[in-house]
Amino acid sequence: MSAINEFGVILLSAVLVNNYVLTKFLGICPFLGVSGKTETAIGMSFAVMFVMTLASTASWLVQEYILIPLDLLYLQTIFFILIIATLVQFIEMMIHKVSPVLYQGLGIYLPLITTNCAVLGVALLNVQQENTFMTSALYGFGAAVGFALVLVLFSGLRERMEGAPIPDAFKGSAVTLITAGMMSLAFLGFSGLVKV
Amino acid sequence: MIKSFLNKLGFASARFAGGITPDMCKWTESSAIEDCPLPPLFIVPIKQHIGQACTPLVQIGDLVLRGQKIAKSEGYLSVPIHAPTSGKVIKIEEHAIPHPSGMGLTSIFIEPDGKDVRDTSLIPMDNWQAIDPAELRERVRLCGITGLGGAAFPTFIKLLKDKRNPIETVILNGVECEPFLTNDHRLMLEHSDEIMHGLQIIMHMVGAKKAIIAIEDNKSDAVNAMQQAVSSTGNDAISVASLPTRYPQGGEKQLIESLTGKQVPAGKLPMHIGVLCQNVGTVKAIDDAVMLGHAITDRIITVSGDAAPKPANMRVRLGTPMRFIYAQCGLENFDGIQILHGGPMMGERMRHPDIPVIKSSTGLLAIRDTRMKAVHQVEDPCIRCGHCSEVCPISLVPNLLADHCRNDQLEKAADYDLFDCIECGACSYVCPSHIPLVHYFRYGKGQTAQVRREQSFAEASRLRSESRDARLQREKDEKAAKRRKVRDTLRSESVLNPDNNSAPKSTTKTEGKE
Amino acid sequence: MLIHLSSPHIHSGDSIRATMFAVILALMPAGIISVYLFGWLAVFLILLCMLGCMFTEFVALKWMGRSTAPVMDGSAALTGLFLALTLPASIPWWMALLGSVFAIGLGKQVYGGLGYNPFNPALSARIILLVSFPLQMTTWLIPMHLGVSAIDLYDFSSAWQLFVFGANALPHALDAITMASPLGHVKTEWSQGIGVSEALRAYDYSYLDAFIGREAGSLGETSALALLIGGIYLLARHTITWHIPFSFIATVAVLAAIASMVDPNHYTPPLFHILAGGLILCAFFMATDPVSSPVTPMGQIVFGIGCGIITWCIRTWGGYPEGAMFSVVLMNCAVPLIDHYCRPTVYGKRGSES
Amino acid sequence: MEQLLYATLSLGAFALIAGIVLAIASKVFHIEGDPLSDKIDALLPQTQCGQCGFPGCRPYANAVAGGEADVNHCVPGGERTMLSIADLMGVEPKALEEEESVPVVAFVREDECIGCTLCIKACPVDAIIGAPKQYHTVVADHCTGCVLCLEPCPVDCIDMIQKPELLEHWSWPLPDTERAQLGAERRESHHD
Repeated sequence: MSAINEFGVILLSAVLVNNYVLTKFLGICPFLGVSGKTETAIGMSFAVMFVMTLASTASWLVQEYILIPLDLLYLQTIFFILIIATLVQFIEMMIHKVSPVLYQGLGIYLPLITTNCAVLGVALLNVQQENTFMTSALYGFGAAVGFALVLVLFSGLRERMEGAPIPDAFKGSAVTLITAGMMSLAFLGFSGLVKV
Repeated sequence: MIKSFLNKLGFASARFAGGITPDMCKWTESSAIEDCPLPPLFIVPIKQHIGQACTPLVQIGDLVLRGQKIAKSEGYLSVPIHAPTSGKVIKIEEHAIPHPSGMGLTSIFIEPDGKDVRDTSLIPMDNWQAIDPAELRERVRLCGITGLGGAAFPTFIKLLKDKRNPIETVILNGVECEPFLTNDHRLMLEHSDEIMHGLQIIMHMVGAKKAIIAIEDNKSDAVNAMQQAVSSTGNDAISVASLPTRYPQGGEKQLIESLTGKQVPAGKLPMHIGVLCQNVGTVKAIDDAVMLGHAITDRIITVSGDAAPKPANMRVRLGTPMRFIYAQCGLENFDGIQILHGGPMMGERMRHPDIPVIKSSTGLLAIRDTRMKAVHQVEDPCIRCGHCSEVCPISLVPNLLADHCRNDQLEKAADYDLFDCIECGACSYVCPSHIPLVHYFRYGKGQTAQVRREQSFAEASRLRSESRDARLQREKDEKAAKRRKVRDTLRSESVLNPDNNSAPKSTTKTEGKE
Repeated sequence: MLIHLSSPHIHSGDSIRATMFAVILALMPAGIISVYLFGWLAVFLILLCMLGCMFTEFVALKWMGRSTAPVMDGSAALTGLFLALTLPASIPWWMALLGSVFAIGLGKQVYGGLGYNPFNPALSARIILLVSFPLQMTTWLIPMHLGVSAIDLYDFSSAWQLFVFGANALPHALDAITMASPLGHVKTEWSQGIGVSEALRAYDYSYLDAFIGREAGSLGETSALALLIGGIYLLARHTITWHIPFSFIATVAVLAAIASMVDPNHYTPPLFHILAGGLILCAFFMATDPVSSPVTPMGQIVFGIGCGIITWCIRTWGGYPEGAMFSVVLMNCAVPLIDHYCRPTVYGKRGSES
Repeated sequence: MEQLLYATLSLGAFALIAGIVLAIASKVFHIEGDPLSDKIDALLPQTQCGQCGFPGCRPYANAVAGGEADVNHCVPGGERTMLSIADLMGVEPKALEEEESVPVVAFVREDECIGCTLCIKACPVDAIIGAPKQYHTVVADHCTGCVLCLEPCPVDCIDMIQKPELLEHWSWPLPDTERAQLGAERRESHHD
C-alpha cells in the first residue's frame, strides 16, 4: 500500500504539482515550438515520453553501474547526453519510417529533443534525489506525462486562437507566452497538493 | 404554457433532436386557393428539378398545347418539362432562374394563345389497381413530377418497388413547418380526397402496408379534414398523426425520426429503412397524372410577407414570372422590398422579380428591406453560447463548424460533418451574435466541391500526362531500338571500314527533326 | 445592401447584449446580499470594478483602432461585476482596479476581444491577484450582521475611509475587523490536528447561515440562496443549461460524501463543501461563462466533472483553501480539446462510425 | 592515470554500443523512395505548365520534398495549393510569386489553323486533337490552361479564353458581413 502510495505521489507530483514546463520552466523550446497543431503535439508527446522514460532509466543504470563504481561522476553530463542523443536518433529514424508526415511536422524539434533541457533535467534530478531504479523510471515517465499534458492542452488553445483577431502587437509569440503564463498561474493552484 | 416552458428548458417535445419554434406568421391559412390568371409570357427553364438539365424538343415558332412535353429528360436523374398552357414558342434563350447565384439557364419562352387547350395524349388510368407499378412509375416520370415540398427531387425514383428494400410505411408530409407558407395546408383542406386517392396509388405502387399522414398541430382543421378523408375510404392501414409544431419537422429525415423513432443512416436513403416520404402536393400531382393523365403544369404557391398587400394562396402555372404573381397580390413597386423564393427559413433571396416560378416554388415572400437588414447586416463575435448546437436537428456543433469554414479549413469542416448539414437555418435563427452560420456552411460546401473538382481534374491530368510521357518514352525506345538495329547492320557491313562510324549520328539528327 | 443573403431570413431576436444583461440581472441578488454584509464597501468595489473594466475595454479598443461599440454590450461590465464578487471586501482599491485592468487587458483584449478569450477573464484576474497578493486576497472582513466588527460599514464616510485609505489607516488592529472563512478555518485547524466537527463548533458554523450567506467570504460568494435565485433565473431564461452547474456541484458532493464517510474527522461533509467558498458562484456563473466553457452538452458535463474533481482536491489537499476558481481556469485550458472530442453523434451516424 | 583510462574506455565502449544500436536501427527503419514527394505531387494541380521553373509537377514536388524549392512557386494552384503544401511541410506559408489568374482554356481559331501538329506535341496532357494538315481542336474539358501550346504555334491561332462559369459549379462566396470579410483579409495578409 505504501509503495503504491509513494508511486502515486511521485507521479502526481511530476505530472501536476512540479510540472516541468509550467512550474520548473524546463523544455519551453519544444513547448512553444511544436504546439501549433494538436496532431504534432501528440506525436511530440509520445516521442518525449519514450525518450524521457528510457533516458531516466538508462541514466540511472549508467550512474549506478558505471559512474559510481568507476568514480567518474565528473563525466555524468557527457554520459547522459550521449544516452539521450542515441535515443533521439533512434526515435527519429523510427518516426521517419512510421509517419513521414509527423516527421515533417515535428521538423527541427525532433532532433532538438536531444537538447530539451527537460530530458537532461529529469536524468540529473533523478540522480540528485537519489531515486531508486523504479522511482526514477516513474519520475521520468511522470515528468513526460506532465510535459505531454500541458503540450496537448496548449496546442488546443493555440489552435483555437488561430482564427482570432488578435491585436497586431500581440500576434505570434506574445499571445502564446501570455497564454502559457496564464496556464502556469492556473497550475499554481496545484501547489501544496503533494508534499515532496 | 408549461409545454413552451419545458421547450425552453431544452426538453424537446418532438422526437427529433433540436428544433425551434419561430413565429409562424401563417396569415394566409384561411384564404382559399385562387387561380392565378395566365401571364402575357411564360418563361420555362429547362431544368426545374435536382439532376441533369433537359434538352428542348421545340423550336421557335412551334405551337404547343398545355401539358405537351417541350423538353426531354437527359440521364436517369431527370424528368421532362411540359408547356404550361397552349401557345407559341417565341424564343429559346438564357434567362434568370430561381437560384441564389442570380445566374441564368436556357429557357423556353411561350406566348399563350388564351385558349389553354390541353394535350390529351396521356390517357387516364382509372384502373390503376390492375396496372403494373412499373407502368405507373413511368407515368409519374413522363408527367414530370418532382417533390413539390421545395427540394424538387424527381419523384419516380423514390417510387421504386425494390425487393431488397421493401417499403413498409408511406409517410405523407403535410407538416409545412416553414413560417408563412400555407399552400400544403390549403391543399389538404380543399383536396383531401384527391390526396387520399393519390396516397392509395402510391401504396399500391410500392406495396406499402401502412401509411401515416403527418400534420403539425397548428393545422387542426387540416388534421380533421384528412381524418375525415381517411374514414371515408375505410382503409385502416392509413392513420393521421398530429405532431407538435416545431421547425424543421417537415425535413424528411426529421419527420421520419419524429414518427418512427428511427434515423436514416448517413449516406443512405429513407427506403433503406423501409420508409417512403412524399409531400401532399406531390401526391395530388400523382393522382392527377394517373387519374386524369395530366402532366404537371401548375402548383399551389403562397404569396405573403410583411410587404405583400394582399397575401394569398394561388394556383400558379409553372413559368409564370414572379412580377406577374406579385401584381395579382397588389404589389407592383419593389423599392425597399426583398423578395424570397420559398419560406423565410430556407428560401432564397431573388435579385429581381422577373424570374419565373418552377416546380420547387413553394412560396413567394415580400419582406421589407429594414427587416432583412436587421437579420443580415450585423455579425458579432461568437460567444459560444451553444444555442446553435442545441437547436441543430442533426446534432452538429455549428459554431465550431462555421469557424472551420470561415478559415478555409475544409478537411476539418468535413470531419465536423459539414456534409450532413441540411441547411435548415435553425442555428442562424437562434444565434445571439447573428452569425450567418448557414451561409458559412454553404461557403464551405461550395469550396469543398470546388477543391474536389480540382483534385479529380488534377488526377485525370496526371494520368494523361503520365500516359503521354510513357508514350513518348516508348516511341523514343522504339526509335533507339531501330537505330541500334540500323547501326548494327551498318557496323556488321562496314566492320573493316571505320570511316562509317559517324553514320548513326546523322541518323539521330534527322530523326529528331521529324 | 448586401448581395449574397443566405437563408434563414428571420431571427429570434436574441442578442449578446440581452444575454449579458440577463446575467448581470441574475447576479443582482448576490450583489444585494453583499451590500447587506459589507455595506457601502461592497457598492464601492462593485462600481469600481465594473467601471474599471469598461474603461480598460474602451482604452484597449481605442488603442487598437477598433470600434468602441463593444464597451456598451455589457460584457465588460459583467466581467467587472464577476471580478468584484470574487474579491474580499477589504481589498485595497488599487488592487481591485489592477484586477480589472488585468481581466480586460490580459484576459480578454489580448486575445481579440469578446468571444476569443480562452480563460474566464474575471477568474484569470483573480488568480493573478491571489498569486501576487496572497495576504490581502485571503483576508476576510467580518460581515456587518455579526455585529462584532469594529467599524460601521453602513456608514458612508467610515466605509469610504476604509475603501480609500485601506485597513492599515484605521485606528483598530486589522484583527478587529477580519476573520477566517469557513474553508480556511477548517484547513488551518486540521493542520494543527483539530478535527472537522470540533473546528466547525469553534467557528460557530451553521448551515442555515451559510445558505443565506451570513458568513465570511468574498463579496458575492457567501449566499447560496441569492446565487441560486440568479442561477435558476438563468436556467429558466435558457442562458445557461443545467449541465455544468449540476455536474460540477454533484462531483464535489459525491467526492466529499465518499471521503467524509471514510474519515469524517478529516474530511468535511458534502453540504459544507457545497455551501462554502465560491463553489455555487463558480458553478452557476463562472464555469458557465459561455466563451470559456465547452459548447456541447457532453463536453459541458465533462468540464463540470473536471472542475469538481480539481476543486475538491485543491480544497482538501492543496496549499490554497479554495480551489473552485483555480479549477475553472484549469479546465478552461482543456476546453478546446473537450470540444473536439465530446461532439454529439450526428443524425444517422449512431453506431456506424467510430 | 588509471582513472583517465577508465574514463576513456568506458566512454568509448558506451559510444561504440550506441553506434552499433543506431546502425542496426538505420537498417531496420530504412526508407524506400520518398513518400513525401508523392503527397506533395497529389496536392499539385497537374497542369504540367512549368511556371514553377521545373519541367512539370512531379519534378517540382520532388524539389519541394527535398527542400530545394519553396512552397510558393505553383502559380495555377494558387493560394490554396501553397497553403496545403506549407501545411504538409510544416513551414510558414509564403506569399505567391505571381497574382492568381482566372482559370483559362486554350481555344484554336480553326479557320487560321494550318494543321502543323506542333501544338499537339507541346500539350503535356494530350488535350489537343487533330491530324497533320487538319484543323486541331482543344478538348476544353481536358485543357489545364498551361499555355505551353501558344509558343510553338507558327500562325498564332491559339487564344486563351476564360473558362465559362457553370451554374452547377457556382458556389456561395463568404458572407458580406464585415467580420467575414475581415477574416478573409486577415488570412491573406497573414502570408505576406
